[in-house]
Amino acid sequence: MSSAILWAPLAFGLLGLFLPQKAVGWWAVLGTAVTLGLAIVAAVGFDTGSSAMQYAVDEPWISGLGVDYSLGIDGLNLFLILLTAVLWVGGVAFAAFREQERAKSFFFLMLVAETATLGAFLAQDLLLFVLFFDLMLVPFYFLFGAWGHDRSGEGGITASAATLKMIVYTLIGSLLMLVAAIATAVLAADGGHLTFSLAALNEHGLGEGSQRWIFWFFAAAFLVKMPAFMLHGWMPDAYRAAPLPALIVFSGVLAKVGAYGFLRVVLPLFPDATVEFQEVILMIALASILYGSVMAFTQTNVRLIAGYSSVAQLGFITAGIFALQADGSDGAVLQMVNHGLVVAPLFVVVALLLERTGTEDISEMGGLALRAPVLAALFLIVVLATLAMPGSANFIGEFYILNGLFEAKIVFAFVAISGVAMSAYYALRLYQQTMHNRKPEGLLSREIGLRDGLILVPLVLCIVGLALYPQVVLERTAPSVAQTVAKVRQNEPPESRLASMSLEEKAEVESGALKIVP
Amino acid sequence: MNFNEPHLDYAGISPLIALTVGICVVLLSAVFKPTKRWAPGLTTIALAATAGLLIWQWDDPKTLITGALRLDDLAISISLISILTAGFCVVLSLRERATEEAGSGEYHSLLLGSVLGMVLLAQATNLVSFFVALETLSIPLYILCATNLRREGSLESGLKYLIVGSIGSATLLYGMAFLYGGTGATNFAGIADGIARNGLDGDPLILIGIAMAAVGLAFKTSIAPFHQWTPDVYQGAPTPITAFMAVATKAAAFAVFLRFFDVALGSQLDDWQPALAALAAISIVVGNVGALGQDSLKRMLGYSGVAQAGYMLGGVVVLSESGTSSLVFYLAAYAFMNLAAFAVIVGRERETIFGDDIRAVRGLGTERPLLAWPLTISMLALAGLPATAGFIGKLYLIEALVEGDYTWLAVFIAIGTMISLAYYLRVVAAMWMRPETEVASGARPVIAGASPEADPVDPDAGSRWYIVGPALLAAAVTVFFGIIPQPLVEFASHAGAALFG
Amino acid sequence: MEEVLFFIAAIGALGGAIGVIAMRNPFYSVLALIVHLFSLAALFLLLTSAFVAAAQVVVYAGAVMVLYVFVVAYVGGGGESAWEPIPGQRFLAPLLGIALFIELAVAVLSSSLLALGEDGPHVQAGFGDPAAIGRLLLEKFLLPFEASSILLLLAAVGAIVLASNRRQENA
Amino acid sequence: MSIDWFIVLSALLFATGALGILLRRSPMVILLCLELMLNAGNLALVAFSRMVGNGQGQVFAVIVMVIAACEVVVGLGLIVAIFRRRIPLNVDDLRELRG
Amino acid sequence: MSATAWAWLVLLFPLLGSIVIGVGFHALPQKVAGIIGTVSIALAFACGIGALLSLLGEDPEARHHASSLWDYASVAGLDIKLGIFVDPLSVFMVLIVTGVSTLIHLYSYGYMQSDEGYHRFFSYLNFFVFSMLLLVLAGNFVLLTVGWAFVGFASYALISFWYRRETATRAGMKAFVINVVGDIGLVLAAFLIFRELGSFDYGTVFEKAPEVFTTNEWTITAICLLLLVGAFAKSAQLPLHTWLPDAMEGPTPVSSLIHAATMVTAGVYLIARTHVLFELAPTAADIAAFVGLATLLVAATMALVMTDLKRAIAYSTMSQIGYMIMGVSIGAYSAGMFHLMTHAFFKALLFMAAGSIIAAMANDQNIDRMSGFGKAMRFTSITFVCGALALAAFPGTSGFFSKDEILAFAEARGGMYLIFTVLGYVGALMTAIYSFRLVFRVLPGRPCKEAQELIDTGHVAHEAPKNPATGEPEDTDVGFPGPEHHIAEQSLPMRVAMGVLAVLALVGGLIQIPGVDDVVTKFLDPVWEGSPLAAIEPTLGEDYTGLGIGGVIALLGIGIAYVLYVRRPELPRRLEQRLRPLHTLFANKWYFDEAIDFLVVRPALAIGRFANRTFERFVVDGLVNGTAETVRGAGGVVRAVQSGFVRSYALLLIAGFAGLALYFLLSSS
Repeated sequence: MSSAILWAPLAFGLLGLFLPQKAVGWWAVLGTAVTLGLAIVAAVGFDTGSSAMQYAVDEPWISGLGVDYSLGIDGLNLFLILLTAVLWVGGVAFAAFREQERAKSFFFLMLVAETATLGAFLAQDLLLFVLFFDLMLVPFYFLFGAWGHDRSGEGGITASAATLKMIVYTLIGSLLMLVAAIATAVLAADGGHLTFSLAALNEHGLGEGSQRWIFWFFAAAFLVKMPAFMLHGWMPDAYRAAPLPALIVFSGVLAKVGAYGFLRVVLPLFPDATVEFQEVILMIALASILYGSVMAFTQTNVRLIAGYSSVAQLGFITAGIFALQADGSDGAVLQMVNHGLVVAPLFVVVALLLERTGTEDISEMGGLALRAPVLAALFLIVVLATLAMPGSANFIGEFYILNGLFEAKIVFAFVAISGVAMSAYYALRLYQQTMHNRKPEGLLSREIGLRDGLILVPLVLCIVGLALYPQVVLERTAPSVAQTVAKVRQNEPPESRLASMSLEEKAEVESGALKIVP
Repeated sequence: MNFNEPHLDYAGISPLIALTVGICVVLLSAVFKPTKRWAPGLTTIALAATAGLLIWQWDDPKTLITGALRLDDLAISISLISILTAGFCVVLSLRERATEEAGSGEYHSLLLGSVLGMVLLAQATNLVSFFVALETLSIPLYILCATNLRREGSLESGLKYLIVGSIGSATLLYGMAFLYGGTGATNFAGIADGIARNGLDGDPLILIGIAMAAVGLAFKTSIAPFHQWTPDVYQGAPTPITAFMAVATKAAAFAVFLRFFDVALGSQLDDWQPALAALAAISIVVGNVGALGQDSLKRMLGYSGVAQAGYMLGGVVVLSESGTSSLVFYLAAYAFMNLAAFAVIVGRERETIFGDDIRAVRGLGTERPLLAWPLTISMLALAGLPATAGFIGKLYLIEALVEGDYTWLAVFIAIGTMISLAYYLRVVAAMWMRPETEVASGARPVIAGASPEADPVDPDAGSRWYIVGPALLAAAVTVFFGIIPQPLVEFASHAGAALFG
Repeated sequence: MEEVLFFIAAIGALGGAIGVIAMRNPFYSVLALIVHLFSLAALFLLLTSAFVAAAQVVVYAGAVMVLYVFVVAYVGGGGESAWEPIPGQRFLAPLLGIALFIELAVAVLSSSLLALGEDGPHVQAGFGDPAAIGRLLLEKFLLPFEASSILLLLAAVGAIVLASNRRQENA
Repeated sequence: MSIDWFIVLSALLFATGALGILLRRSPMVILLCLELMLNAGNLALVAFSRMVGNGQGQVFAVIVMVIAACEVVVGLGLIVAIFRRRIPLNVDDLRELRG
Repeated sequence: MSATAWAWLVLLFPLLGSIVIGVGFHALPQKVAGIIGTVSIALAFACGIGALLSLLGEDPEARHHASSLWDYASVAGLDIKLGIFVDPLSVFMVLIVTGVSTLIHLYSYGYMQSDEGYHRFFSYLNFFVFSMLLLVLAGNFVLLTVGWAFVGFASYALISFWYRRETATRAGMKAFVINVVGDIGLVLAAFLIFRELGSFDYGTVFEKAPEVFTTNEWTITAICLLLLVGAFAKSAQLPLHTWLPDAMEGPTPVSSLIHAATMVTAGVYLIARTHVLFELAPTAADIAAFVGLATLLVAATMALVMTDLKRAIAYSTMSQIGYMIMGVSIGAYSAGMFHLMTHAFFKALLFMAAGSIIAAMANDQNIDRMSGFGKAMRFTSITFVCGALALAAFPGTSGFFSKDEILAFAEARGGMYLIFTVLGYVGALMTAIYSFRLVFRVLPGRPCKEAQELIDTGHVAHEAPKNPATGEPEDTDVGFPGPEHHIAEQSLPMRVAMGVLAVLALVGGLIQIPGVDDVVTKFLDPVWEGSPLAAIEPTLGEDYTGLGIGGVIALLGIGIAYVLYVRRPELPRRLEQRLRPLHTLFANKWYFDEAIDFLVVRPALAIGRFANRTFERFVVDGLVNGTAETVRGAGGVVRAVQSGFVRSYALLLIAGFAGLALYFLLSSS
């Protein structure tokens, strides 16, 4: 099952190379749809209460180097895989509805990108993870560079320069991560049998000294990918250059791989370092939240508003993970899914706005809602979810995240929450400036078409569905998250664990029913 | 005074014989008019025979000719890489101007001579055979570099290579003399014994000897700061020769590097290890920054070769089985990645007026996808991106480095790779992301390549089988070993086991 | 006696070497090298290496130098201009030369190998004579011997490739 | 005469050869200097051979002579080729390839 | 049917109405949409009655029920259910909300008739009612926050209903952002509650709180203060009130429903709902009371000088809510809720009447330009006066009883709380003055141009609508129909709605006359069970003294207003000049907007500008470009060394060797 999900897009992509240019778009849609179908089947058959790896595949791949072809699905990645599958259908369909230059290559690359991304989520072998993590960039490099927008005329840089910046920047982290991953395995093996299997590495554990530098190498990779504050230099140019169908999936999914990496790799493998550097990472996360928000409300380019808002959102997610509380991480996983689900339609809307107005600058837009009420309504729902309106799943995500943070580091929680207020402002501003206010002369306003509706409406329905029943994600995520967090917490000194316990737990400890194992 | 006829294991030396016979036959074929055209075919046969005979000896280590050579899996694997590269070179040399200039028979026999040197070098276990093999490798190359006699650059490269190369050889020789003096032995094992026997651990005499030997080898493998010939010679030499040189020389030199430093100088590990590691780091930096902004693709690959040599030197530094295996793996992968690139350059250089300038590949993605894909894959692989053999190679190397406690060098590799993206991807971007070149073939504006000695333009060169075929093949293999690396890993691990097992 | 001979030969070798690098005209440089080579041969003899000394005279001073002379005569031996285009070369080169010498000398003189400071062990008669060397060449060093012969062949081919006037031939 | 005298002399010759290469611009003289360096190596080999009392160093020296001859031949061939192309015989003028 | 089932139905109908109208905006005829909207709220009201009856059929002690539909988000120890909590307090609120809403829907049915966004309006309006009911019925703090935020959003949507009017969208944004600040307060309070008590559920929390917390412990104080942030933001208390006057940009029914009758009272409800916590944190409760008091006085001063009809009423709303907040904070829970109810009646009414008048003025809201509407619009005038009387607490009207009950309670509690009574009466005096200021400025006198036109022709020949704030012509694509449909006299549904409210405003207070009957108190009493404060009861004597004083003050205020605005109309101007600084302060709304602008908005924008123009360019990009430049520079060095001179290569080679040799010599033993 895992293998089928992983390779289906690539298989379709390769076959698509032999089809005529016209058909290839629909073929790609079919490919992503099949993948989605498989992912849904996997989700339906998922054993909810278990934290064990399901649909696991484990074959030796490069036995000489200890690398296995090891895949699996558990609570941490189930919904990220679903998200990937969903957004790719959206992105590819969006592209298929429009004329694409060199369509074959375009869709081929899109499908390769899907496989790579799914691979990063599915991999249960550290090296396989690193491999897919790096591989993700390659198709996007081409997509951004060859189909991107040249901004050199408007004070920006060319698409290829932007995409080069992106790839160099993001690979900085990834390559260091490769070194770190190998070091992890080698140190864990300690002269014995070398293996990269996450499960095996989980059991071995590393000395505190080596955890420290390895932690930072991994963190660098993940933080750049997100991107976190100060490491986001690639983001504005890349977002402005990217072709929108690719950006839909890129913004929706790729950033999450970084956050996912923290949960999948860093927390369980480097628990001591995680605890040690918790506050540093939290600082970075907070800075991302604040800086992303501030930037989002000063930008006028829609892509950048969405981009910087992602910086802020990923800051929340990171903060949730590094609260090192079960609820924080639960919230983070939920929020990853949510954010993917909002940012992708956001870019669909951006694309539609661009088609209607010919500009990406909100100061040149306005008043579109009148002739496009449905589009406006859909956009509004997306925007409200973006600002984590209570009642949306995003709210629950943030609520869990902040609650976790609140339990762990109360001061951080107070600062972080100010980001919520700012997000309300920038998200609503985006909506208002485009849909409301005066309509500039000569601006065309047109209702969303049926075909684009077919993309946008299901995505919005996903948002609404999750808003009504976020539990569907949480209950499947929780067992795996609990396991991950427990791994970190067991290395904490007892007193600090006591401080962060809930009331019942405390009572149990006091009564002696629960023992803190140092 | 009686003469003890040395025992000759003819099976063991059969590859050498095949090559020698090949040289003679090819030379002879040049004498007669009707057979003049046979040279490439005969060369290929000689190479194939050699390869076959080498494979026959696989996994059957033996010492040959009174300890002059040792034929083990390390030697065989390296020889095979060299031979493979030479084979590609033969194909790419078809219709090459240089072969006509030099005469096909002479050209190919020199090529075979160089291969002979490499095969010998990979097996050498004696200072004398080491030195002779090294010169047998080098001297034909000096000549081959200069074979495009009409181009000043070609001659220049030949002379530069000769001068700097000879300094390297002289230094190496002097170092060997010191080692011999210190130990009284010329075979590697004897040197190791001598050091121990004479109590010369860390003795300046030996150490200077090591330093000089290291310089000589570093020169051959293009390690900075002994690398400066590399970009110039790569750029000036006929492109098929550059392709051959870039891979095969490096492979053979690394083989002897490994063997010499392991067998003869292994006991001095603590002294030379940090120095070599430092050299590796310097190479990585110099090679990568030097390649930035180079417009000549061959020159760029030259610098990149410096950087790659720095990566590979890591495999020597750790002096371990996995280090050796990873080095061999990387060399094999490097061969395919480089050959794909050079094949494309050969094709474009013949069909455009831009020579090997990056402008020659602009818009290649739409114009000649069958060339663009190999070059793209090659660049991505050289940059170490996943799903290519380059990634696995780096992985293997880094693993060896970490195991050998040289993690900082691994980090250097990572940093170097980051820098390298800038120039590798520049090529990719030129192919796919810029507007197509408006080349009117035949037109000769007064720019690079328009001088009277420029090679004539063949507008279809990029679609000929002997260009597209090797390019596609090399690229396909690069990807194949990126996805299913196990066979190559096993191949390489034999080499490691040969030295350490 | 040995010392005197050594110093005479040494001065000859060194003087020849300095002559090579100091002479303006390549032709004189070649001649200086010949002096150097003969002096070396003398040194080899002092080291009881008769065969090497003989080979030195025959191969080098005989064959190779003749080649040089011919080529110098062919291309003409113009002097070099005194202008140095590479900044710092004039300054750094001697510095490095001296450094090189000092390093090598230090390595030799500070070595703990006692034999270095002695005259060398007593050797049997016939040490270094053609018979001994020939035996070594055909027994222990058969491969290098054979390989160097192929190398000679290749070099000859190379010389032809480079120096033959094929271009005019083709045209 | 102790061996180290010979070795020091050879080191001096080696350094002299190197110096010549660095200073002289005629390719011919540079070739001569290369000979100097190789000969310095030979002297060291022969001296060491005398010191350790085996003939291996001498054999090596003989083979080095052959190799040196090969290098000379090729070098001179190149010089002739360059001369034919009417390029001045000055290594400083051969710098089309750089950067 | 159980009370909870009724409550679920209460929630269901408005939601359904909203969705049906929203989705079917293309298909449904305008009338149908209006009817669906109105009927769904009416049904909700009916279900509210059902819940009431169901509760009344039970023991007073057992009149609280929790019910949940499904686990909303319960993992990792957080147990968040989609649950409601039904008790007399919530049912009381449900009845007020749905009751008043039904009338306002009815009013809107007529008022909005010719507006382009008719469907949208009803969809929003229904959604608002749903949100408000969710807020009221929520069974845990998370759902409370959800309702809280939904209400905020509905308010935003309705304020910026005419979305091409930039003053409206800006006002909407302001309201939304301030409301979000309130939400954040609530969320943080919820976190603290969870941390201390391990649950979000009302039942558990209220039960456990007295066991866990000691009085005035910092945590419980913090919780209450955070709750207050939420309450103040929503109920427009100082200093989070600035959005309310701006919210008047929305259509008048919106002002009437949201910004007078229901939403803004949510803060009052919240304090009443969490009174258990507030009683554990008397400091926080006192702070709340003082803020309420301050708001009531400050807002009253502003209402005294405002020339904008709607804004003046809006400030009066603030002021009245100040009373309620004060009331529930000092323990006068039932009284506070009672005032909430009566206020809903008369304030909704006042807005409706004002809307009618403004329509007649072609959207001009300046009272200086109005006069003589008494003759022109008789029905409107009568209802307006009814509302004003109740607001001024004219003896016998609903406001009279409810306001005085709060003040009497404060008096009964005694001590420091006497301040509230005294200053409360000061406020009452101002209330009477400003409410009748409006009456006397608008209704009597010579009819102004518009009023005259109305008398003459029955309708107003209006010009193209203009934004009263900026004077720019309105974009009529999205709304702003002619005034003829807005005028209450001319539309039956509007008249019905206003009529009912007028009656309620006059007689609504009769259900709770001290010593006669106490319907509200009796019904709500089970909610405050166990509360020592709720047990305090003013004696009948105190009550009647209070009522007496209140009545006198009301009459006095009306008298003063009469003197100022009818007898000697030149006097206000003279007073204004005499008290210039004070007037300037009041007229500029005590400079709250400016202060917020200076303290929050400008720094934020400055930081944004700095981040965008300086930091991003020089630090973030600078880091990248700097690194790139360094690397490229190194490349330049390497290329420069690669000079093409073979002798220089040889030099480097030998230098490299010399270096290496040196290293080896140094490391040799």
